[in-house]
Amino acid sequence: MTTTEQQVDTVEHAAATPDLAQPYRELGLKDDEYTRIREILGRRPTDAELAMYSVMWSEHCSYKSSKVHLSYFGKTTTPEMKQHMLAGIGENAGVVDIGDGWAVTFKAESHNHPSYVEPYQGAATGVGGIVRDILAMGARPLAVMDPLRFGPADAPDTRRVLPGIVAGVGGYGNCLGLPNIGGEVVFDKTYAGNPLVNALCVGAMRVEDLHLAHASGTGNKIMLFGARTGLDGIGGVSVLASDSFSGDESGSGRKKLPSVQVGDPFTEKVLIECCLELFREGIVVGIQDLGGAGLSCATSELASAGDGGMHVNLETVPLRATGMSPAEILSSESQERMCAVVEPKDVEAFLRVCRKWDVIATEIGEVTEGDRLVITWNGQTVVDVPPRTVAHEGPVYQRPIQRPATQDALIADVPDSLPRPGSAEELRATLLKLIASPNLCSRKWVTEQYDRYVRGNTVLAQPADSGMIRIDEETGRGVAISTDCNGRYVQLDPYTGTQLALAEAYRNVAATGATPYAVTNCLNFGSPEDPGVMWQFSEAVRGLADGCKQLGIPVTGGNVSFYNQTGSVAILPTPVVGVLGVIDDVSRRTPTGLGAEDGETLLLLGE
Amino acid sequence: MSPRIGVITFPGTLDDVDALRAVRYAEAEAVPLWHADADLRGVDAVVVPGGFSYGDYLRAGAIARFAPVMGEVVTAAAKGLPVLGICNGFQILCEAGLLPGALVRNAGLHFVCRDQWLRVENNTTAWTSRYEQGAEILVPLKSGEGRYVADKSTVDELEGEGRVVFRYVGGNPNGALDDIAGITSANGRIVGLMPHPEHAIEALTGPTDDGLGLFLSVLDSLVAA
Amino acid sequence: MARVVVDVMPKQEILDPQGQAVANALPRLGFDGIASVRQGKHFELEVDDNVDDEALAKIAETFLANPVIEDWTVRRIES
Amino acid sequence: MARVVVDVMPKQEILDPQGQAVANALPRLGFDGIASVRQGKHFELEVDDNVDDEALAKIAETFLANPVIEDWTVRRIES
Ligand SMILES: Nc1ncnc2c1ncn2[C@@H]1O[C@H](COP(=O)(O)OP(=O)(O)O)[C@@H](O)[C@H]1O
Repeated sequence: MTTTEQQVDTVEHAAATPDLAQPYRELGLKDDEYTRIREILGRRPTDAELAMYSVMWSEHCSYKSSKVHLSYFGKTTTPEMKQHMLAGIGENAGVVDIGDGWAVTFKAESHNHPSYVEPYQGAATGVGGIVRDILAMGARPLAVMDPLRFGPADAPDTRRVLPGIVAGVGGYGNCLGLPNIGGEVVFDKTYAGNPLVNALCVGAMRVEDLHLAHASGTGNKIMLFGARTGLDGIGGVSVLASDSFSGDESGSGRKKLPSVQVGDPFTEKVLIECCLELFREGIVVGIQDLGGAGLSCATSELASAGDGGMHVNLETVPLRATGMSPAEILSSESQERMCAVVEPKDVEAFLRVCRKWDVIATEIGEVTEGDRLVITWNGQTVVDVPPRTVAHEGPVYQRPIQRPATQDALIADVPDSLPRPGSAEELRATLLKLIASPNLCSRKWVTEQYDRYVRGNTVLAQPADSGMIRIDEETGRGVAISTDCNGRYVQLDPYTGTQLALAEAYRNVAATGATPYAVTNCLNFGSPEDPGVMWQFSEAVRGLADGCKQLGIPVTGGNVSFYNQTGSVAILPTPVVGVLGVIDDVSRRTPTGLGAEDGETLLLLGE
Repeated sequence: MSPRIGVITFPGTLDDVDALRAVRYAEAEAVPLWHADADLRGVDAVVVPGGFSYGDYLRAGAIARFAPVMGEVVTAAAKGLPVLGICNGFQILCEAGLLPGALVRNAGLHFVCRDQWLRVENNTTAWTSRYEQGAEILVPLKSGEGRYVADKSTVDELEGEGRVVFRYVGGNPNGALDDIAGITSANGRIVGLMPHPEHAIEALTGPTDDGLGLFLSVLDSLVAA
Repeated sequence: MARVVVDVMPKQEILDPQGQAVANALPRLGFDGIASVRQGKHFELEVDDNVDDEALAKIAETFLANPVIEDWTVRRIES
Repeated sequence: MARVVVDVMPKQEILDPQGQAVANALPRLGFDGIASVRQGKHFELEVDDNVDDEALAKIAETFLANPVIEDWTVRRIES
């Protein structure tokens, strides 16, 4: 059965039926959050509005538990640290000016939970998502990296998860034509049942081509382009259909949908080339990627960042499934889609470029006067909201923080009591055991599955302390990136441990001959509702920010992933830190490793 | 005027930028060709580069071989136009029937990216004259469907006529029959290989500059013609 | 010995980029009238006569197919 | 509209490492009695009624299968 017109929950209907019970809890909203939505709207939300608010106010999209802490990055960033920064926290990705007229943008993102549910597709779409973030800035994506964490190497679930994740990272990245220039593979028992898949992408553009997405200019068109919209990743929202229309079979049937998205790297590759041509031809005002919260996110963020309102005709969205409701269309997480704002005079040219690349493109709405985001469905209004309340003014929590009572015992448990090798034989055995251990052995099994050569600009990749790519073929200017984190150090002392992660990434970049310029992060932690985890988190953020200030380089962006736990056991706190450095001539890089030339002298620096 | 070498871009082609660069490093004029145009723009030779044309979804190269530009390549190749297929390009040439056999999933079932030693088994083709017969070169290999297969009579014919151009040495990375990494057409003008010479044109970004020889060789053959 | 065929297909609601690529290519190749294509895997197994349907169902579900994103069918072929 | 199934299998003489990997894994997973496994592709097409068998045979031979390495079958499914 399909959603017929009279079944659609319109704004009018919502105003007339204030007491209708809504499944907001099933959608993850708390009582007071739901109350606030009613206050904002002056009525109950429609199904479609409820779907939008619930996904945009989720931890993942709203940063409601982390916001108060992350603001410390801003407070500790001095004007001097910002000297190379063209865009920072709050944009899709941070951007730095690296010289010779080049701007480089980089960011990391997590795709942990989806990769546990379906390792291949979860990891693949993780790469796809971060690449679209970089693309949305107007940059050509140039390389990827993948910090990974798994349970013990011999645990049965690791055998299920690891090969799939590695194949997914490779399958997607290789097919996109992005060299993989580094990453991490770390095993620890706390990641069993909760692997971490963090993906980093770096891209470059000419400084003057930086595009920040916003919907401005009344009458400008909103174009949706890329893949069709299907029922991907809609798990939660399906309760709307079933609960409010209990007779609707398709509704209850869909409740069981797995929230798994399947990636199509070919479509994304074509989308990249299409977007870059659109930027080059100057026919877009701005582009926004469709990430976790799909159209809900793209429309509200575009409208919220612009100076007008927006009207979207939802029935124009090209669909892959039949009978999708407005709420489902708004919440769909179908991959490989982008939204653009285009001046009316450029729409024809826009469609022409999309046709050249065989990319489906549809005008779905326009920028309007006023300040409302209005979404209609076959002429009926299903959403009428102030976009900022969806995208930027979500709830903010000051979660309780408590240093765990177990912390002192953890710190007191020093390694002094562990047996030590007493003889040369034992020392030899220990060394062999060490270098054969999963956390230290060769990563070749992983890295061999990744193309590190494509595009012909990879100067350093595995095995190397940091990856390095050439940005400018004329001048040889390039960038180096390293990601690091030792979760065991962070667990012992989150403040210092995070600084150690920063210091390691910083050293790795410096050791190649590049000058560190900027920092990104991917903060993977347990549940924010656990005061001990929140303590780890706040300490880690403080440590990173203070460390950055001391080193004089800014945090330009990042990502927070909470609720990484199996049962009540949280993962090791894992604030992965990425440092980007600039080198004016990549031919002068220092490769990793000894023995490239005879007679090298080995020096130890520091204490 | 320097010779003009075309490089085809299909949707999903990835190594076109590298092939164009390799052509420039060899000091020829690099000419981008577009899959949808039935037009070779008067080039003197064509490179079909690597990547995942059309996502390689059905079979590697299966969809690309029907592109309008490929019709032109087939016609021109019949008249002796030098054609080089690298990786996905090799797969496309096989699917198009310009080279015999097929490339299938690696025996190890994984994508493999590594620096691979190759032996030059035939230095009389349009693309290998700069190499010494039997020379060993180190170039990147990166493919998931790189295992060369053909029926026995085809392989016998290739071996008998010296049409195996490159052979893997130091280990067969994908289970290819007879360690075959690259082959040529009967007239030696068309060459296809799985490894990537265009990624080995300078020591800075590749393991060696051993791959440049293919691009220099074809220039010799064009000047000689 | 019996012959068994297991067909594994992407679930209806799950994106099938492979089938889509084929479907999009067909008209360009001059083949019209194909409304949709979906692509999956086809396994042919030779099994001992004492392997029962339950075992086959289990093999299909736990190993040949990925139930998160795929449907499957098991058929015995007389031969 | 008619439903058509095309199955494409690696030729007998061509090594099928995917099928072999499945066959090798089964005993490890506790499934015995599977003598051999071969893995190929399964296509499901929805075709207009005016698409005849000849057209279908051509699609399979020239496009869905590569005759150098694969065999194929075309079946119409009543529905
Ligand atoms: N998941 C991965 N993806 C890509 N490269 C990786 C991955 N894991 C490790 N590497 C690379 O392999 C090399 C060795 O890794 P590792 O032993 O972790 O190095 P280190 O301890 O020096 O950081 C490095 O170049 C690293 O970037």
